[in-house]
Amino acid sequence: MAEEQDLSTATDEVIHETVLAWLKDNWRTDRPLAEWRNILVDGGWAAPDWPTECYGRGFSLAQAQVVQRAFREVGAVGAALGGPGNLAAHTILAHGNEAQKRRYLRPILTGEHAWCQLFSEPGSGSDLAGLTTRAKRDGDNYIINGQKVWNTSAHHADFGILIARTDWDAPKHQGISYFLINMRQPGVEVRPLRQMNGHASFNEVFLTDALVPVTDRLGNEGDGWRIASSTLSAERQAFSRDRGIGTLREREGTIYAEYAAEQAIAQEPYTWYPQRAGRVDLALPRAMATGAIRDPVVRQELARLLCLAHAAEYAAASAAATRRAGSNTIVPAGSIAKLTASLIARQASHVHTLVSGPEAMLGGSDGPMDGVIAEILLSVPAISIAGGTDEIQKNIISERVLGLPKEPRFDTGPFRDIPRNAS
Amino acid sequence: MAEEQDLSTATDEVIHETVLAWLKDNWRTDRPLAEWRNILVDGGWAAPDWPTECYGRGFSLAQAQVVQRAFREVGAVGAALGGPGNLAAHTILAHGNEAQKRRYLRPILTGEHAWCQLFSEPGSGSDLAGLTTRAKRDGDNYIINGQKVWNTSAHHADFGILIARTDWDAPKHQGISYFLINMRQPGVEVRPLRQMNGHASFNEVFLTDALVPVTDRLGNEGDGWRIASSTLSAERQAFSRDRGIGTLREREGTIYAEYAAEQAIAQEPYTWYPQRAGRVDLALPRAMATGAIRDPVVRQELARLLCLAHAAEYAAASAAATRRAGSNTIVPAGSIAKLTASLIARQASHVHTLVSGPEAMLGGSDGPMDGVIAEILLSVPAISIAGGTDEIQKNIISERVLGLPKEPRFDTGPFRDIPRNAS
Amino acid sequence: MDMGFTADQHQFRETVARFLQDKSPPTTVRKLMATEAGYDTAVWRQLTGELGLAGTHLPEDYGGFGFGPVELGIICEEMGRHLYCGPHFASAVMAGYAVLLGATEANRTQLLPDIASGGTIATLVLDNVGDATRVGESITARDDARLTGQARIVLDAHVANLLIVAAATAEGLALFTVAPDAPGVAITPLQGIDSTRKLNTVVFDDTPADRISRTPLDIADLWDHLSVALAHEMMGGAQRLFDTTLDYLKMRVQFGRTIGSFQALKHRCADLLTELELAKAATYAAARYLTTGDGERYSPHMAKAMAGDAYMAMARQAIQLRGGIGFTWEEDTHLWFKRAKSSEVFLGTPDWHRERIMQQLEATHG
Amino acid sequence: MDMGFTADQHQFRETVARFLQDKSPPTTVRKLMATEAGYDTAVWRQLTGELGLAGTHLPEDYGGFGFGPVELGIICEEMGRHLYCGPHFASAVMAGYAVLLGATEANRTQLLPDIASGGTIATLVLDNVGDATRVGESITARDDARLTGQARIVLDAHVANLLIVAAATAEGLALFTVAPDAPGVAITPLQGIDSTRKLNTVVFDDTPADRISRTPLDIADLWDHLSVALAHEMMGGAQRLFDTTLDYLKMRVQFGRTIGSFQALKHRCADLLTELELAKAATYAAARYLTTGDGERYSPHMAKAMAGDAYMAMARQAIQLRGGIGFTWEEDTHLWFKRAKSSEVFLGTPDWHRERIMQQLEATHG
Repeated sequence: MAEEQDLSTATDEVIHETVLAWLKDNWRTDRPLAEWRNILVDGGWAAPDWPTECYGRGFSLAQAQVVQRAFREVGAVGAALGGPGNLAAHTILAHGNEAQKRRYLRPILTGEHAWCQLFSEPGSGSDLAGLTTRAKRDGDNYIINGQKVWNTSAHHADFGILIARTDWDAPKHQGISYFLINMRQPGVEVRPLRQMNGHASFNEVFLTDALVPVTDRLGNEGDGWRIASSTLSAERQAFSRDRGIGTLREREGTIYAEYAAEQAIAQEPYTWYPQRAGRVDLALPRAMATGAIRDPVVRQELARLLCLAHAAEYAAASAAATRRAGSNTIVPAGSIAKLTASLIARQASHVHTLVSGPEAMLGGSDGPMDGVIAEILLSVPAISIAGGTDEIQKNIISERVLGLPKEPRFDTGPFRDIPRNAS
Repeated sequence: MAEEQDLSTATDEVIHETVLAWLKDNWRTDRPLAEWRNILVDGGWAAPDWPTECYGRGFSLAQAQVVQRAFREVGAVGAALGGPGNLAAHTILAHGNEAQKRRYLRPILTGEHAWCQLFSEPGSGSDLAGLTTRAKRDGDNYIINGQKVWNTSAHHADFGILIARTDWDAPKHQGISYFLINMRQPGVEVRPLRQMNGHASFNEVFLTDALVPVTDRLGNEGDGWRIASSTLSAERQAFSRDRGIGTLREREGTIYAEYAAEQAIAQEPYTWYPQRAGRVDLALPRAMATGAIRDPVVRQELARLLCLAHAAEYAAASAAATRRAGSNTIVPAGSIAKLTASLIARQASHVHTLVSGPEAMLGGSDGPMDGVIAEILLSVPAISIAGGTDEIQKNIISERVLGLPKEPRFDTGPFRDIPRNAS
Repeated sequence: MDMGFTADQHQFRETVARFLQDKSPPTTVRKLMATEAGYDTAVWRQLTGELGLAGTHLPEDYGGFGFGPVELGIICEEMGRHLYCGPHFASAVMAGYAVLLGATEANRTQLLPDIASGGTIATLVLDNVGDATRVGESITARDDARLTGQARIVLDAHVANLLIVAAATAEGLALFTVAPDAPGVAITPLQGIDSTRKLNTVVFDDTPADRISRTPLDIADLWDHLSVALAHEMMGGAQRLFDTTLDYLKMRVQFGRTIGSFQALKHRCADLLTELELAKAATYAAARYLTTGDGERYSPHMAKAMAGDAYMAMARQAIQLRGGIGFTWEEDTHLWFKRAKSSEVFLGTPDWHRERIMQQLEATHG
Repeated sequence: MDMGFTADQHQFRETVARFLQDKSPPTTVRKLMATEAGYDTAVWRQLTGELGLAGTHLPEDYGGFGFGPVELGIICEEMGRHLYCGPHFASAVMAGYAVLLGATEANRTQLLPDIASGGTIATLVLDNVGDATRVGESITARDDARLTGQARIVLDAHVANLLIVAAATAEGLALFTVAPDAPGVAITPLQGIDSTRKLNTVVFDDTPADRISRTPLDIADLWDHLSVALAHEMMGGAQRLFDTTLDYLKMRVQFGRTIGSFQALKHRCADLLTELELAKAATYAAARYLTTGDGERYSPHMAKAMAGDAYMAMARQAIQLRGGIGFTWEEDTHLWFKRAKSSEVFLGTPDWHRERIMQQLEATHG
């Protein structure tokens, strides 16, 4: 890396060729995955959009995409940057001190450490800042007690990003601190949480006198909410990004086998996500295959679905164009896109029901499409809840985009005096 | 009346026969209407459910219906008890003093005095108690200044029931007083208010130093809201009652001609009300006549409409049965029925649109059914506003029926400090 | 038309409700739905024995109690509310009504008492449970004595000791009895999305059968009766979801206030109540139509169409208004959601029923 | 597919918007809608002359400016927003597109320049404005020279000096020109529910006409172009209603607070915005499809279907959220409500367009 020039001002073509040349020298499919990832990090290509002092090259997102494209062309495996690890890295980069960056970033990129997110609690869902997990300073440690929920991948995580309350007399957003917690300790118990569709993609995490060294607090005491907001913003951006399970998994070679195994674990919680979104792709083919397409009423509902789905694509393309044009117009794309996703999923579920008729009663291997339709019908209810309920999106749109007055507040003053759920 | 026995404990049969006998002696179609109404009042049959000391017989509503039935059988015209006059009488009976009852009740029954209601204001619609019409005591009079709106029949009314604010330092519901105002005075100006469907069923009433003698205040100062609530409750009951334009209007005879003329004026503001409700009766015949019934999509929408309409009838019958059974179960029939009426009208409007196709663009004599369909399309928007908006009904249902918390209040304290519309 | 319930009917509902509240709490439902049989035989014996619920709607001449669709509706409503796991709908409602409405006098006399007493668990085998007009397209009878064909979805056939089968004959649709262990019968359990109601595929291959009805069977009338009973069950479930959701909204705190204080949720509850009340009114009216003939001939279709939409809307909101917890397995809402989704398509989707309404209207006005 | 507008397009929109804001305020709309002609000739001259809006979408070879459906969409959107009263849609859009897409080269050269300049006010006479597949069922051509039949609804025919007529010939549908004062032409004004757009019935009785197109006319393509222009107009109207309603909600006080602070209304606004943004995205995409061929072939139908539903939903709520005042004549909302209702059925209801989507999908996948 030291010998190379600063590419952050280079053209896309130069970047592309540089990456290809580097891959030509370094990429081999018979390497162990861990070895390759270390070479990748040392070569500066693991996360080129990170700062130069943190394994990166200070590339723009567009430049980083050029790098990605070169990797795809060669079929080279990239850094282990998916899911919660990505959010942890993003947050540590923005808010961590030097020691924290040194300790945590590299193992994220190499895949040595798996991470999870410990934000939501049973008593605070939409109202995330109402959390009651307690972090009590005790010498060089914090002692953590409380319960977290909706923790994807927590059952195989090494570390977690955690928010907990350190001050009960401060207003609710100001008494929260942000921690990096070691999941491999006695005070941390992870239990899988089963959903109505039969999957168990999430966990509950019980924290009982779990310890976090003071050196693993991110930022100052009371900064937790501000830092968590930056994690959440990164999460929202990831929400709309493709979770594409790499086509690399089908390729031959030692490294691909290891990669496929890694991805199988990482992606396991998300196998039902396409069904949650309604599987619009199946609607027309199924209607044609079953003959339901001859029913004029089904035709109307199917057309409504396709209208919604296409319009959502157009709206996304239009929002992207506006962003590219650097317009300052408020484009409420995020929340509207999320509401639209709910509309689409619901309408898709309706169409799949009509098309299936009584077969919609059946699931598993007895159900239409080997259970895929049943999984749609039983997963769609989650789309309007996960990642901020439809109701929260409508609050955001009406208040932040349309400028309508905010809801009256009943949660000001010291947190300990605010009404909350019994725990 | 004096010579008769107390019939309020008599059987329905006895009442029925007594009425028929009295009508046999008194009812003549060649009498002038005014003369007949005076006979009717003196005979005690104008409002038999009123108290004996006020022209009535203390009958129950069921007994009064027996009397009505006898009148219908004979084809006899009843008292002039329709619309605002009825509401005024109801309120005066409940809250008036002896002098007020003596002065105002009889001319209502005989039809000598026409009344209107002066409650709503441009600045206070859903929030009726936010009214800002001012009543200022000046010796033996109150001086009234302000503007009222939605005043059906105000243009030919002799008197009005009026609520106005007498105390601006009291909380908003407590500073209101209730008045009986003479509409035939210089300070009262009535202007017709045209609606989007072309009709002008309502008026605006401008009150500029209009006078009300202190003796025409109903109840005490500050009692206005409580008294108005009793008027409104009577209005809600009337809302669901049949506005049937008497079949008597088609009959021959002097008195019927006079009655028809009276009714033509009284009913004129209401000619579009059936269209406002969507004219469900026309949906199937029109679909069959136009051939639209062959369209499977129209069939679905039409079936939805008929389901709603029939279910509403069943629900009303069931609510009536529950009332008859004297059950104490909370039956939220009123507000639910009103919401349902909106659903029905909207769906009817949708069906009429589909059935008419491009012809829905046309109105007046060029439009389908000589303009009736256009009048439906342009009147239906009123059904979910008039008599308490859908939103107000949903507040009532959720708070009073379902026991959900009330909206946070921003209108407590002295009225003069509450934010309100610029006037 | 008097739409109220009598004091006796209210009291009957109380009795049924108390029994089910005791015998069918969610913990029991969860236990039973995980079993193969899917029901508790002891509870079934009490329910049919002491309470006589399998025979409530059957005439006294056939061992029943001589009540009708209104009282059966009350039972189904309470069973839907408590998600009772057992063969009542299959045996008492589906098979019971089929025999009552379709079988000859002799067969009624022979078959109904055991169905009414609960001693026999019967089920009705229809080769189409989505479209009444297509029943008989698969299962056909040869020589009025041997059945061949498949019924894809049959309730509780795995525990039935008597199959009532609708099959096509040369003269039209007819009813047959088949013993579950007769030659050529294959009963295969299916995975349903709603595991509180067990489903099976039933296949006949030249299976000996006895015809018990004249032909043609009035399938429309039978379907009407089944639809109305199912609509009641659905309304019970929808009411349960509404009640528990309302409780949740009054209890759950976010942003320092109960979430039931948010106007958007309050108004949604008002909308849900309105839709529920309308669907219930249509359902009760349909039961009365079946009892007295008063009201709209197509009221059974209105009932099932409105119940289907209202139950699904309620189920969807019951989850949505609970947020993430509503989507978990350990919360009970999904049990009713799955019954709602299943019932939406069983015995005809709302769209199918609406189309039938129009056909009946045209037949009347045509 | 790039869905953004260019800087030039933004500026063009600004120009059109400023002009219409000045020339077509509600007071002017109300004045003009009460007149027989229904428009201001001076404004029409400026609009077509200085601004050249009638020729924006027509090729330069025919006296136009050589822009396309996107720029025409901008014009229509602004006209819908300001409820411009005048023959632009009849002449520039309907007749202009008909000649451009349907006429022979010679006829285009002869007819389009005057339409582009606004010197000729033309209109398109279709004997069915609800179903493209039924055009030509009434008006037929004899010997390619004489027309007989009726068009029930024709825009602005009362002020047109050129009628472009679609009529059935032995070889299929064709376009003809007819002079409004030709023998056998009867033009009768109609009362529309939307008096800002004047309607007429046009009857031909053996009327002399000149054929200007080859046969058969591609009516589907023409209808696509008209639908997309109309969808833009509708989106402009819907946006206007949304903007003014939002203003009202922020200003109106009840119960001591602005009614826009009530969550039920806030969430409704979020829903309306979502529906509006989706319909607009579909509309813009359809204009791009017509321009470049990129995107879904059925996108014009998606645009008109979604615009129809979104405009009506918006119009209904624009009244509802204003309460009683929204229902009065003196408030302006009803002017747009009536345009919304009229546009919902003009050139095909949403249902009709959805059915067309399915037909095109089947043709592709069949």
